[in-house]
Amino acid sequence: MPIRPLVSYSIERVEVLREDGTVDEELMPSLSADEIQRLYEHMVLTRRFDERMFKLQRQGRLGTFARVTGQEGAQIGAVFALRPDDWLVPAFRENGALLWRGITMTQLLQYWSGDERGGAFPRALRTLPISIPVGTHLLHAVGIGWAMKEAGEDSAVLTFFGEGATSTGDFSEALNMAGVFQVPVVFFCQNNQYAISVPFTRQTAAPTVAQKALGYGIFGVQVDGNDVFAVYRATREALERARSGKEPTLIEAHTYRVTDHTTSDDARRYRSDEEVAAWLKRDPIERLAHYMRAQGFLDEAREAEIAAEADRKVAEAVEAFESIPPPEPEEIFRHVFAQKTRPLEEQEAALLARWERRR
Amino acid sequence: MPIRPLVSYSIERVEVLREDGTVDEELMPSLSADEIQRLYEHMVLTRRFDERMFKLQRQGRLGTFARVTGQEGAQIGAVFALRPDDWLVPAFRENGALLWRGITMTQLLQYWSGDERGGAFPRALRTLPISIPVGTHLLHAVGIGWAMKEAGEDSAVLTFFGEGATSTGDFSEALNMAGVFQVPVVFFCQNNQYAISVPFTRQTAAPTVAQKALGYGIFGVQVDGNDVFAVYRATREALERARSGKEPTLIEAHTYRVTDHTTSDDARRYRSDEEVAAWLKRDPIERLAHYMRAQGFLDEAREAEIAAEADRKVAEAVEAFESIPPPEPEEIFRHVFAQKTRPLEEQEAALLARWERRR
Amino acid sequence: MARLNMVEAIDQCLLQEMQRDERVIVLGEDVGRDGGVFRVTEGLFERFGPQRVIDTPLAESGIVGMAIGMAIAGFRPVAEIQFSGFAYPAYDQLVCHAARMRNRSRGEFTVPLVVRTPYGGGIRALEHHSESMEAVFVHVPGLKVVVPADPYEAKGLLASAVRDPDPVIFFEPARVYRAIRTEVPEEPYTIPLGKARMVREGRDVTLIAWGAQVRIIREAAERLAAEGVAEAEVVDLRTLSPFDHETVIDSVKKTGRAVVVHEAPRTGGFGAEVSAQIMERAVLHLEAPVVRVTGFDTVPPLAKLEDYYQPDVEAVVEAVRESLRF
Amino acid sequence: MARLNMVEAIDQCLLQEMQRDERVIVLGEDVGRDGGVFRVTEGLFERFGPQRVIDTPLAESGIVGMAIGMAIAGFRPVAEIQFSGFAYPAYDQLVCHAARMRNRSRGEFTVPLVVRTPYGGGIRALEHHSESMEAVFVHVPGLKVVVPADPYEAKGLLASAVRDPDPVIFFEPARVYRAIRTEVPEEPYTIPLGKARMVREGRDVTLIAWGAQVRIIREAAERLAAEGVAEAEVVDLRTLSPFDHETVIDSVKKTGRAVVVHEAPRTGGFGAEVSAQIMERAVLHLEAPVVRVTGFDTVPPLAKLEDYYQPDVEAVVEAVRESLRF
Ligand SMILES: Cc1ncc(C[n+]2csc(CCOP(=O)(O)OP(=O)(O)O)c2C)c(N)n1
Ligand SMILES: Cc1ncc(C[n+]2csc(CCOP(=O)(O)OP(=O)(O)O)c2C)c(N)n1
Ligand SMILES: [Mg+2]
Ligand SMILES: [Mg+2]
Repeated sequence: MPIRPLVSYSIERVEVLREDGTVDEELMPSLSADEIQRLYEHMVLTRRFDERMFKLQRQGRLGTFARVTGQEGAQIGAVFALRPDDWLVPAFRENGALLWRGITMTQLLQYWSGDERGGAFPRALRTLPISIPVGTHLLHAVGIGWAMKEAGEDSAVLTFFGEGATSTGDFSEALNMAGVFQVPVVFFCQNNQYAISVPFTRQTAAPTVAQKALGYGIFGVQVDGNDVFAVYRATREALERARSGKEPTLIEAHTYRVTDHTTSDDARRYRSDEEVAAWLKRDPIERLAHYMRAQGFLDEAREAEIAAEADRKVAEAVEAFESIPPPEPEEIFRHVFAQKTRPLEEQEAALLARWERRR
Repeated sequence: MPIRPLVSYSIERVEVLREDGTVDEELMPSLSADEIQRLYEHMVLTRRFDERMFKLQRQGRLGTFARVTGQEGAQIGAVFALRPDDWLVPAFRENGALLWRGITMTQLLQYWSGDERGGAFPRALRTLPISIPVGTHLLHAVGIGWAMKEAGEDSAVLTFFGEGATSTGDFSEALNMAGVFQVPVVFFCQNNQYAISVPFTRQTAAPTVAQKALGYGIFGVQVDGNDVFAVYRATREALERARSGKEPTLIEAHTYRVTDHTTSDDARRYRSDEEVAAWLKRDPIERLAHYMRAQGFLDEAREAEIAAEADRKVAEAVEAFESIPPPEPEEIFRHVFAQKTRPLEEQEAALLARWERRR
Repeated sequence: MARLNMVEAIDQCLLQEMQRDERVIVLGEDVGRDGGVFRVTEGLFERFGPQRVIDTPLAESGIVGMAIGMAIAGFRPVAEIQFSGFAYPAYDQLVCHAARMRNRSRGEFTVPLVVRTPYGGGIRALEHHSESMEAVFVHVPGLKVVVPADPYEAKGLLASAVRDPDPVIFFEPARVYRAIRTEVPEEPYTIPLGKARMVREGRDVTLIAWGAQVRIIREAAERLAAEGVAEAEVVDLRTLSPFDHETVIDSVKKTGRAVVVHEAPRTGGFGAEVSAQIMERAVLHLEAPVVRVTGFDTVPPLAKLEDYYQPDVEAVVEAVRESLRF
Repeated sequence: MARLNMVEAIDQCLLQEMQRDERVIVLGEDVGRDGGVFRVTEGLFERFGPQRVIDTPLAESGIVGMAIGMAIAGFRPVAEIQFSGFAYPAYDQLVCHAARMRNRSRGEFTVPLVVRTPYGGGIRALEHHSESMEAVFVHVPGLKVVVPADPYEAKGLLASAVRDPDPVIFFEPARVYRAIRTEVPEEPYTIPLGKARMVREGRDVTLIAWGAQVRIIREAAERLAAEGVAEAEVVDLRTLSPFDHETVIDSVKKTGRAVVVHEAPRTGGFGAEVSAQIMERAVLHLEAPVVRVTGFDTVPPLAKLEDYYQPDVEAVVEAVRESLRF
C-alpha cells in the first residue's frame, strides 16, 4: 500500500559469548572473576538440582514438575542482575531463579512433592509463589511495579514466562498497562521454542517475541538465551531503565527446552532427536565453562569441586526434605482467609471429627 | 542497546481525499459516479437516522445507544468494499454499517428500544448481531474466517471495534490466532480517540493502533478515517488480500467521536469544546460533498433531495417501528435452546400463570 | 443526618477511606476524570489526583490482575468493574489469584482487594448490563461476596470491605443507586461482613433476600401485614460469603416458613444454598417447604420484558400465601 | 464387546463423530500431533489432518471464541480446554456469547459447540489441575453441562453433545480416565442429555452424584447392602443442566432419604440445587433432611492432603447412617 510512513522500528538481538567461548569484548558486561564464578556455580547447582529432582520424581517422591535444564543461561543470567529489594514474579519453570533469590531447595522439594507448606516463600525475599496458569502473573508484576513507583522505591520487578504465554490475553493486557502506566517491570520471556508440543512457529506468526513490545509502545529486544553474558547485560540495562526512567522492557531470550515439557510429557511425540541434539551442543553451562577455562577461571579440578559441592548441597536438601513430617489436614483450612469464617470452622471440625472416628 | 538488527518495520498512513475536497489522483480508488453517489446517500441516511434516533431516545422511546455521527466515513467506506457473501461482525456503534448490509431501520429501532426481537438479523445477510462486550467479537470473526477458508469459499470477514477494544485480551488473542491460522479477516478499528472518557493516549503507549499488527506478524495500516476514499481503498485491498492470500489485516481508521459516548454519557466532563469543534470541521460527509460538488455530482438541489429522501425513509421506519406490538413474555424463553428444556417449560408456565392471575 | 442515595454513600465512603488510609487507591475504566459512569467516584480524582484515582485501559482482567499486584505490594486497591456483566474476563484472576494468593503462599502474600461493580436489572439497560451472577462468585473459595441493600448499608459494608485483609467482591444493585435515600452518618462507620441484618421482626414466615430484593421483601412484608395475612420476618443477608446461616436459621426456627428471593437465574442461584442449609439445620421446624422466588434460567431480557423477569412484591406475596396454604 | 477406559471411549467417539459429520472439528492446545496431554485425541491428527484437528496457540478465551465463530459459520467444533482449571479465561466467551448467540439473534445464529475438559481431583496434580467448579457453569443460562461417570456413558453422552444444536460443556473426570474399563460398543450410540441414570435400585435411601463420585456412591451402596444397613438407590445425574429432577424426585419419594455427593466446594455447589429441589418437590416424603457430602470451601489441596478433601466411600456410608439415625 502507498503513502506516508508514520512510524518505523527495528528489533535487535544481543550476543556476547560465542559458542567457542570467546566474547565480544565491546559488549562484555563488567563482571568480576568472582561474579562469573558465582554465576557458573549457580548454573551448575541449578542443573544438578534439576537432575536430582527428576530422579526423585521418577521414584514417585515428587509430583509433576517442569525442568529448567538447558535454560540456566537465560534464567540465571537474568536474576543475577536483580537486587534483593527488586521483585521476582515467576511462572513454574523457575527453580533456578528461585534458588538464587534465597528460596531453599528443601522448600522447593516440599512444594513439588505436593505439600502446600512449600509455597510459603518468605515475604522478605520479594519473590512471589509459583504461578501455574500461564500468562496470568504478568499482571501482578505490573501492579507491583506500579506500587514500587508510587511508593517511591527504586526497586524494579522481573517476571518470567514462556513464549506460549505471549498468546494469552493477560500478556497483552499486562504489557499494554505497563506502557500506559510506565512501570518499572522487565518482562522476561524464555522463548524455549515449545509450549508443550506447540512449536513457536505455530504459537504466533510474528518471527520474534521481542517485536510484540511494539504494539504497546515499550522497548523490546532479543538476546541469545544460552549466552549468560548477553542475558545479564540486557537484563541489567532493562532494570536500569526501569529504575531510573520507570520504563518497562520486553526481553526475549532465545533458548530451547532440551527436556520434556514436564515430567508428564514425552517430547519425542512431537519433535525430532536431531533438533534436540543440535541445541544440546549450545548448552549454556558448557559455553560459559569454555570461556572460564580460557580465562583461567576454571580447570578440571575446580569443575569437579563445584559439581561435588552442588551435589552435596542437593543431597543435604533432599535429606532435610525427607525428614519433613506430612502436613496435617488443618492446613487445608489455615490460609483461606486471614480469619477462619464460620462455614470453614464448621467444615474443619467436621473433617477432623470424621478422621478421628476412623482412627 | 547494541547489536544486530533482526527485523524492521514501518507503518504507513493512507490519505486520498483532502479537506479541501480534492483527491490524490494516483491513490483515488476506481469508483463510478453512481457508486460515489450511493456512498454519499448512505452516509447521509446514516447521519439522519442517527439524529432521529437521538431524538427518540431523548423522548424516552429508545434506550441507551451509541451514535455513529462523525464516523460515517470510516464505517460506510469500509462496508462499501464488502460483497454480500462476506461477513460483517459488528460491535455496538455500527448502525450505519448494519443498514448497508440490509438490516432495516425498523429492526434497529426495535432492538435499541429494548425489544430482543430486533436482534434477529437474518442469517442470509451474514451479519452478526450487536455485540456489547468490548473486544470479544473479534474472535468470532476469526472463527468465521477460518470456516470460510476451510469451506473453500472466497468470502472474507470484516469486523469493527474501537481503539478501546485493542486493550482487551481478546483483541490480542484474535489477532494472534488470525496470524497463525492465516484467516481472511479484516480487523477494522475505528479509532475515534475515546473509550468513553479515556483518551487514546491513556489507552495505550503505542502511538498508533496499526502497529499492533506487528506483534502478530500481520499487516497493519492507518487511514484517515474521515476520508471515505482512503478507507474504501484500504479496506478493498485488505479484503482482496484476505480472499486471495487468506491474509488478515489490521486497519486503523483515524477518526473522532464527535458525540457523547452514548446517550447516557456527557462528554463535556472530560474533553474540551475546542477539541470537538476542530474535529467537526473535518466532517466526512461534508468532505465528500465538497469533492462531489467539484466533480459536478452534487448541487444544492440534489443535496436537499437526498436529505429529504433519507428523512422520508427514516420517518417510514419510525412509523413501522411504532406499530410493532410489544413482545409477549414467552419471548424470554423462546430462544434459550433449540428445544425448551423441562426447567424452562416449568418456569415459563409459572410465569404465565402468575401474570394470568394478575389480569 | 444527611439523607444520601447509594451513589453518594459509596462515594463518601471511598473518600473517607482514602483519607483514612493512604494505601487505598481507586482504579477502573472512567473512574477518574469522568467520575465513573454512575458517578460513584465523583470528585475523587479532583481530590486525590491521578496517582490514587486511576483511569485504566479497557481490560477487566488487567484491572483485577494489576490490582492484585498492587495489593500484594502493600496497597489497598478498590477496583471498579463498570458493570458486573463485564466481570467475567476478570473471573480467572479472581478465582485463580485474588482468592488464592494467601493460601498458595501460606499467608506470606495477601490480596486486600475490593472489586466494586454495579449489578442487577431493573434499569432498562442494554444486554449484559443487568446481570445478577453473584452465585458464581460465592462458590469461589477465598473470595468474600457482599451485596448492600441501601445507602446506609452500602457505606458501612464497603468500609469493612476496604479494611478487610482479603479479597471482597462488592455488588452494588444499580437499580437502588438513586432510587432511595436513607440517613447516612457523616462519620465513617463499619458494618461487619458475615452478619445478616434483621430488617423486620415477624412470626409467621421468614423472607430472605439481599441487594435490591430487600426492598421488595420488605414491601411484601408490609403488604402482608396490612392485609392481615401474616407477620413476616425480613432478613437482609448482606454478605453471601461468608453466609450467616445463624440469623436465617434462628428466624426459620421461629417462623417455620421461608421464602428466599433473588433475581439471578433460578438453577444454582444462592437461593438453593439458603434452602439447602435450612433443610440441613432446621427441617424439623418447617411447616412448609422453602420457596424460591427468582429470575429464570434465561438470558435476562431487554427493557421491554424486564418486568416479567424481575421478582416483584406481588410474586413474593403470592409465594408467602402458597407457603401458608401448604 | 471391547472393554475401554474413558480416554479410549472418548477418543473413539470423537473419531466416529468426525467420520459421521465432516463439520465436526477438534481444536485446542496440544490436541494435534501430541494427541492431547491425556491422549484423549490420540490418532485423530494422523487420521484427519491439521485442518480438522487443530493445535491452537495458548489462549483459552481465543479457543472458545474462535470456536464460537466456527460454529456460527456452520461447523461443529469440539474444543478442548486442557484442564478445567484453565477454563476461567474462557468463561466470558461461554457466558456472554456461546450461551447467548441464539437468544440474541432469535435463532438466526447458533453455537453448536462442545467444550471438553478434564476435571476434578484425585490425580495428585499441581495447583489448578484438580478443579471441580461445574456449578458456575450450571448457573449460566443457555449452556448445557454434562459429566460422564464411566467409559460407556462418556461415549454416548459425548455423541449427544456433539450432535446437540446448542453449546455443551463436557466435564471429563480425570481420575476416571484410566481408572476403570467398561464394555463399550464399537458402533456409535447416543445417550440423551437431560436424563439421569438409575444405577442401582433400592428402597431406603437415594444416593445422588455425577462423574467420579458415581463410583463412590455405588461402592457405598454395596457396602451398605453387604453390611445390611440399607438398600440404597444410586442415581447418576449425567447432565447437571438441564437437570432431570424427575428421576431424583421419584426416587426420593420412594426412599424418603437422600445423600448428594460432590467434590466441588460445598457452598453453592450443585448439591444445594438438588437439595432445594427435593425440598420443593418432595418435602413431605422426607424421613430425614437431605445430606450433602462435599468438598470444602477451600482451595483444593495439593497431593499430600487430597485424600482429606475428597469425599470417599466411608464418608458416604457415614452420611447414610446419619440420615437413617435422624
Ligand atoms: C492458562 C493455562 N492454560 C494451559 C495450561 C497448561 N500448560 C502448562 S505449561 C503450558 C505450556 C507453556 O508454554 P510456555 O509459555 O512456552 O512455557 P514453557 O513451558 O515452555 O516454559 C501449558 C499449555 C496452563 N498451565 N495455563
Ligand atoms: C468488556 C467490556 N468492558 C466495558 C464495557 C463498557 N463500555 C462500553 S463501550 C466502552 C468504551 C469502548 O471504547 P472503544 O472500544 O474505543 O469504542 P467506541 O465506544 O469509542 O466506539 C466501554 C468501556 C463493555 N461494553 N465491555
Ligand atoms: Mg515455551
Ligand atoms: Mg473509541
